[in-house]
Amino acid sequence: AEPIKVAGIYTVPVEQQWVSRIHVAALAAKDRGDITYTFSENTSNTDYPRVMREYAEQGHKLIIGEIFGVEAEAREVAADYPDVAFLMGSSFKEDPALPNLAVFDNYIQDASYLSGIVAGAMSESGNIGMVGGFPIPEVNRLMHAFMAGAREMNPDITFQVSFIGSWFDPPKAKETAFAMIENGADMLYAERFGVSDAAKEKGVLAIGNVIDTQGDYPSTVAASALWHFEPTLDATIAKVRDGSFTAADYGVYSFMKEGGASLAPFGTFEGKIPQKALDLIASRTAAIKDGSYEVEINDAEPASS
Amino acid sequence: MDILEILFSASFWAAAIRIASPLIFATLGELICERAGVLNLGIEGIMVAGAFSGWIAVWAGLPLWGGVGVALLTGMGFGLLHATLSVPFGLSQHVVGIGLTLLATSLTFYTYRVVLPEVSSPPKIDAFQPYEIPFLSDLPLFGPALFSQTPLTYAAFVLAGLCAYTLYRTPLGLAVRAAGENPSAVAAQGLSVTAIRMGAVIVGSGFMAVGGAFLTLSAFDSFFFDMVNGRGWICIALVVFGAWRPGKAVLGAILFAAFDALQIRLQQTGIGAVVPYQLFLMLPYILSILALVVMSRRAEVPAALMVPFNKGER
Amino acid sequence: MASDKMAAAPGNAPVLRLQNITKRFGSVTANDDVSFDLFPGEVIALLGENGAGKTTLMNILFGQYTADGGGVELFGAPLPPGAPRAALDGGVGMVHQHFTLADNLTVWENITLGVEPLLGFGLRAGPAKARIRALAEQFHLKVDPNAKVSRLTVGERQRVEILKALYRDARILILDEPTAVLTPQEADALFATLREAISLGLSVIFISHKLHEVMAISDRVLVLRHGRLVAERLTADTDSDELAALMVGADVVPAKFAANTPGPALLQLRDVTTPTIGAAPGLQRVSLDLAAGQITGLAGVSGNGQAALSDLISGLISPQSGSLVLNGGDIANWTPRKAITAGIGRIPEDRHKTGTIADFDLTENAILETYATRFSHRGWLDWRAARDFAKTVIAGYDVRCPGPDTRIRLLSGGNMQKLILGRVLEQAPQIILANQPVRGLDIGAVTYVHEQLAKACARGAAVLLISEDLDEIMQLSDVIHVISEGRLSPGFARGSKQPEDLGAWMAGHGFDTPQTEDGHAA
Amino acid sequence: MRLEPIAAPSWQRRLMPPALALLATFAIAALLAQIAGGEPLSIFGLILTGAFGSKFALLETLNRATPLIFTGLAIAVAFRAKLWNIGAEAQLYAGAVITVVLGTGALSLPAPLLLPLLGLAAMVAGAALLLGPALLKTRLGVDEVVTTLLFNFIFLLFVSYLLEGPLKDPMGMGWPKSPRLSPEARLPRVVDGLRLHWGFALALISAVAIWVINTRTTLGYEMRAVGQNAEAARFAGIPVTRVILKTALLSGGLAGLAGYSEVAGLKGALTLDLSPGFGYTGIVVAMLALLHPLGVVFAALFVAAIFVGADSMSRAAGVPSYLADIMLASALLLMVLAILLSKFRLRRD
Ligand SMILES: Nc1ncnc2c1ncn2[C@@H]1O[C@H](COP(=O)(O)OP(=O)(O)OP(=O)(O)O)[C@@H](O)[C@H]1O
Ligand SMILES: Nc1ncnc2c1ncn2[C@@H]1O[C@H](COP(=O)(O)OP(=O)(O)OP(=O)(O)O)[C@@H](O)[C@H]1O
Ligand SMILES: [Mg+2]
Ligand SMILES: [Mg+2]
Repeated sequence: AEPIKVAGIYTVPVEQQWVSRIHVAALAAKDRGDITYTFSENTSNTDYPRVMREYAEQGHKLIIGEIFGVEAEAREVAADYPDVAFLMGSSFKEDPALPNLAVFDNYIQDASYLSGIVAGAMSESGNIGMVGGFPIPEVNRLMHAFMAGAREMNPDITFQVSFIGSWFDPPKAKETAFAMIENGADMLYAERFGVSDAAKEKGVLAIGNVIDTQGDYPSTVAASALWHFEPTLDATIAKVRDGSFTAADYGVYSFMKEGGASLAPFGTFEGKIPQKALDLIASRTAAIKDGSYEVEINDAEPASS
Repeated sequence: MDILEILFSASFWAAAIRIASPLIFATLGELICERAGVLNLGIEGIMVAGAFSGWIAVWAGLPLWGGVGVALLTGMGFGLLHATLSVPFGLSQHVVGIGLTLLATSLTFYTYRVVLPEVSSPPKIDAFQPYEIPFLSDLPLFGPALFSQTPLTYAAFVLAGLCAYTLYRTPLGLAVRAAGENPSAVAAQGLSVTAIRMGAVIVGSGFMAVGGAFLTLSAFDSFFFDMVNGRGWICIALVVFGAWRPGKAVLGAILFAAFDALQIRLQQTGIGAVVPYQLFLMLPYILSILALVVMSRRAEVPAALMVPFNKGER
Repeated sequence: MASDKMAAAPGNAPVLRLQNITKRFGSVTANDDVSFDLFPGEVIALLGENGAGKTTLMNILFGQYTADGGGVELFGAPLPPGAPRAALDGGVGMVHQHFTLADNLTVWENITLGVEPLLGFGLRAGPAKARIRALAEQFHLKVDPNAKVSRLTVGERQRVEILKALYRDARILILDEPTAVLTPQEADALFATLREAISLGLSVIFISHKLHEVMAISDRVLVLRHGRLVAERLTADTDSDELAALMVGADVVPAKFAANTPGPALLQLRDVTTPTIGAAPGLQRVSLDLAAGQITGLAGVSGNGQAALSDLISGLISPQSGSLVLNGGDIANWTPRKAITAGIGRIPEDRHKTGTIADFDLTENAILETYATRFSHRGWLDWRAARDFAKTVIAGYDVRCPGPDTRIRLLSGGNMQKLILGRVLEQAPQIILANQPVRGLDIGAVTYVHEQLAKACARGAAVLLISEDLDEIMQLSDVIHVISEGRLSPGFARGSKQPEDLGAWMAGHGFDTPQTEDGHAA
Repeated sequence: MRLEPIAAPSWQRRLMPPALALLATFAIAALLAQIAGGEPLSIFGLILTGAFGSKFALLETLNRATPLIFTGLAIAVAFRAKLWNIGAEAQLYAGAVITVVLGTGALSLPAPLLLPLLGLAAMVAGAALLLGPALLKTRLGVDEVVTTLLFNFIFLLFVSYLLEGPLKDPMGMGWPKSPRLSPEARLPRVVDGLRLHWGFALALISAVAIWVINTRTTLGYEMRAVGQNAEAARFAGIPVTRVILKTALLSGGLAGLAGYSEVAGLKGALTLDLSPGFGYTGIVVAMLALLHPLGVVFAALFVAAIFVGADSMSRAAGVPSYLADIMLASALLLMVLAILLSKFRLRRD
């Protein structure tokens, strides 16, 4: 079939972890010949609606992106282009009155929770450092899930939480991580680039988030919670193709049971993770997949404990 | 940890020196420009360009010091552009600076995207590693803080000394300082104000770029967009804070970095739980302003700063 | 002293030869086919009205401008144009009309600037300072090599400028209005230095508007008018009157000053002390009466509190202690605006920096002090009235300019000064502060300014004339005070003191002894 | 070499350099597009259509110019008095914050009353933010370039705190974002369905107002005098400190209006990325306009057109979108050079 014209609009460069997952999925679909794909990165929210309109005017059939900062305006654009499907990262729910705009988010708390189990099991000091960019829901919920997982292994564990006030300042994230290590952390939650580097340099462990960074830090990153955008995108492409695309919350496609999230292979840490943790991970994975266990979704700002 | 404990830990000071290093390079660069009479607002963009070019050069196979050299040259290139527009043509230094920051930043991002079109995570290089200076690094407190840094940090301090020496103890330094104070004094002694000012801007811009490269070659090991994150603007403040003197400017950079390091650590203390994190992030800026207020009376601003010199006009 | 210097005989080879120099700035021809020779040990005085082209000619010789036509030969070899470096290396030293010193450097640093190769290591401070001290000794140029220039007085700066030239072994010394900012004593010291230099074979080109100086120091006088060399005289064969006439192109009649009968004191200073700011001394318990219909002269070496007195009367500073009494009443919250409304007309010392705004046109400059009171209605400016006022001033005070819309930057100093004078006098001020009102002006302009001050006085205004030119003070003033280190001498009636007596007061003598009422030392 | 003013430049002399500058900018863009694998020759048309090609494009250009006119005026006013206000970014946010604080229900007034009130409040907020650095300058001699620059960082962190704390939208799903303005607090749109709003008209009115102030009022005269020569102004009895403070209030107020116009006109709510550097671009605009208030309007339109056009072109031509910023920067640098060369000639000397 004719490939679908798809455009991506991102407010950050495509290297950013979150967006990179969308970008990679889109590139894969493009390589399969399902879609044609073009994108704009680093688009400020001021320009965002204009870029949406432009892509719509150019005849793109599906526009993916993130409208966390421009919810209302983006919806206005969608209303003006009813023939274009919009799949947008959003903290809000779908609106039945706007059938051509569906929402998604990286609901990978399942995987974060599992990675937390690894962290809790492997931290000897019971002190875990967490470095975040901004305390927004997307970050908060994963941190909470991670913390819940870690507490499963060690209820007395303490967490240091810091926000660096930037999405992209690896040297600063690294400095913050250093400070946490000085302060007793032997396990870091690497929400930002830079944290694993500090862990590697100081010989402590780290847990990856959204992407698998073990390749870069083979003896540092013990586990990673991965987000896979492919299920979300593939479902969308199918629905656009058969004309059944409609307002919906595609967030569920990020759930583990949909294949939208997973714990990365342990790789170099195979065999180093305590059996007790592996057992819990196995049972919880199964429970999550069959729906008998649900990881709590908590969007509140996490605090040090 | 309480504040005192933090302040007396070597690792805290080590962090402060580390955070200060890129600022020292760039502040010295800006200081040289301003001493010669040119406000270089291109600093932020030049740092971005330096961070990228140094890193990409190493990624492409050059040794680390080669990367530093490439960054230096890149900075000098942008410096040449700034100097040409602001010195012989005497265009507004505000416009040229802001324009150059925009140009250097966007050109860097563009080049990055053209060179690395489809990466989801930028490649890493083997960055500078800390080098413990024998004996010195064993000193209590100072050893780990001062003498267990990466070679590029040592270079920053050497450069500071070199700048101070050049400015105050060499004929060239005299000429640069005079050019920023009263260019006609320089011209009347048969020297070319244009050449001196342009030279200062070019060399100063080179140092700024090395400051940027510190971020990718020493503080971190790959390049990200927005990595410089306003550090250039801080350096403009540091020059004023340092009253246009290299020694004071270095102290200012360390002080600023210390507040940054402190703010990171304070977030983990008891107050960190109650005080919004933004307040901690503000701390270095607020204290900079307070320090400026205290220092303001005594600073001697180069009299011809931002004043173009044109032989034909009076 | 000049006649024995006829060694400037044609037989000797000239050290410097200017040939057919022409220089145009846009439509203005600043130098028009100027040629002359300078001989070893000779002093040439270059005379001309403001804007006659003297500075331009010297700038061409020094390589700061490039001539449109003609050439310069130095010691028989052609001098490459537009290269100050070549001129310096060829032995030309220039003391510019405006000082060219970097305030943030020390004296020795300023002097050695650019002498050693720029890319060399280290500065040999020791030998440099030793040499400066030796030169200072030899040429009576007392100055501390380690002093920062920002701390120097005007006279000291002038010495540094000359040392700069001597340090480079200059064979030809160009001095562009070197005495314009000097006290008589300083000027005398400068001449002593010059004579020393001449005796060692240096040649000098000397620019000045002060004819008695020209008569005293030069061997030969060249007169420029509108860029052309219009006359050449041996100093021995001419006199001041002829030179003045040559410059202006017509005879000059100096202003006449009749002795006035004083009226009541309009402004009184009672025991006023003001703070010392930096190197500038404040006033020390100064009492002074400015009486109606009388010119009060203030003599003194610059930097002895004149600035403080002038700032005080202008409204820029308030007394620290003591009081200011205006028409019999004390004044509080003293500001420039208050001073203006109180009828004080102020002619500032520095017309470029304080008197005018260079990029404002004449209209805007004319209303600078009165825009708020005379030309505004509820915050709106009445430009038509302002322009008319500017035209009145231009016409009434002989301001030579293309029109009220010209930027004042383009006017010569004399015309700028006339505009300031006009804007002040048009307010019919009862008290006039005239701080160095004729500094740097040519004879024609000087006469004009003096006449205007005399007229104001005649209609009953109280005038305070501050000047470092003792001749001017003695010529104009009904009463003379001397200021030294912030202290004020008693008033001396016209003709009651000789220049030497005043000079002694200026040097600080007489202040410590108790005074009798009439101002004579007991 | 030196620059010599041309007494009466001919119209060719005036127009040639800017035209060449524009051409050179396009040439640079074409070259870069070629390097990135784009089609160099097509970009000219794409930029033009991107900026002006449709009603939508044109209005988008006007839209983007709106905040730039405000910040450009803010900078022009301040720079003319030699008050180096680099903090328009923060002042813009101050205006936006107060608009949101008062416009989300705190004041329930009908639109014709509420809108002017909000605008006034935004001006006060922006002005208040510049007053601090201005006082530090006049009272203590602290360099305002640095203080206003640092204030940008401080105030943005403060906004970030507000958006995560007291000003956070309870319905915002935890995202740092303010509640939406009530409908009465929204500036109406000029054309239904498109984003252009009456903030643009307000910007034009402001430009004319500043022009009138500059040329016709005592304040304008005072501001110019202080900027050109503060010492002479003080001597002449102009209350220099008061004039600087008034200038600061006016400048900050204009920047505050930019925030008001963006929130009340365009966004309807406040986020931390309300402004992609409008405060800094305002400097570019003001300098391109040679600090002339009416020139600011044209400069803002020029900058907006380049940006919108080139941004759109980069998408259509499939080259990295950073090309737009490159074009903007080159256009700025080449244009100021061209403006200079249309008034001066280079002479060997
Ligand atoms: N840089 C310049 N640009 C344009 N015109 C100039 C410049 N310098 C001088 N002129 C012109 O040259 C003429 C001569 O000026 P110059 O400064 O040489 O006069 P001067 O004889 O030194 O006067 P003064 O006695 O006031 O010092 C002036 O009328 C002026 O119009
Ligand atoms: N940049 C310039 N452009 C055009 N003309 C100039 C310029 N600078 C000076 N001039 C001209 O040079 C002449 C002399 O200028 P100058 O500044 O030497 O005046 P002056 O009479 O010496 O004043 P003062 O003695 O107060 O400094 C004036 O007639 C003025 O028109
Ligand atoms: Mg002259
Ligand atoms: Mg003169």
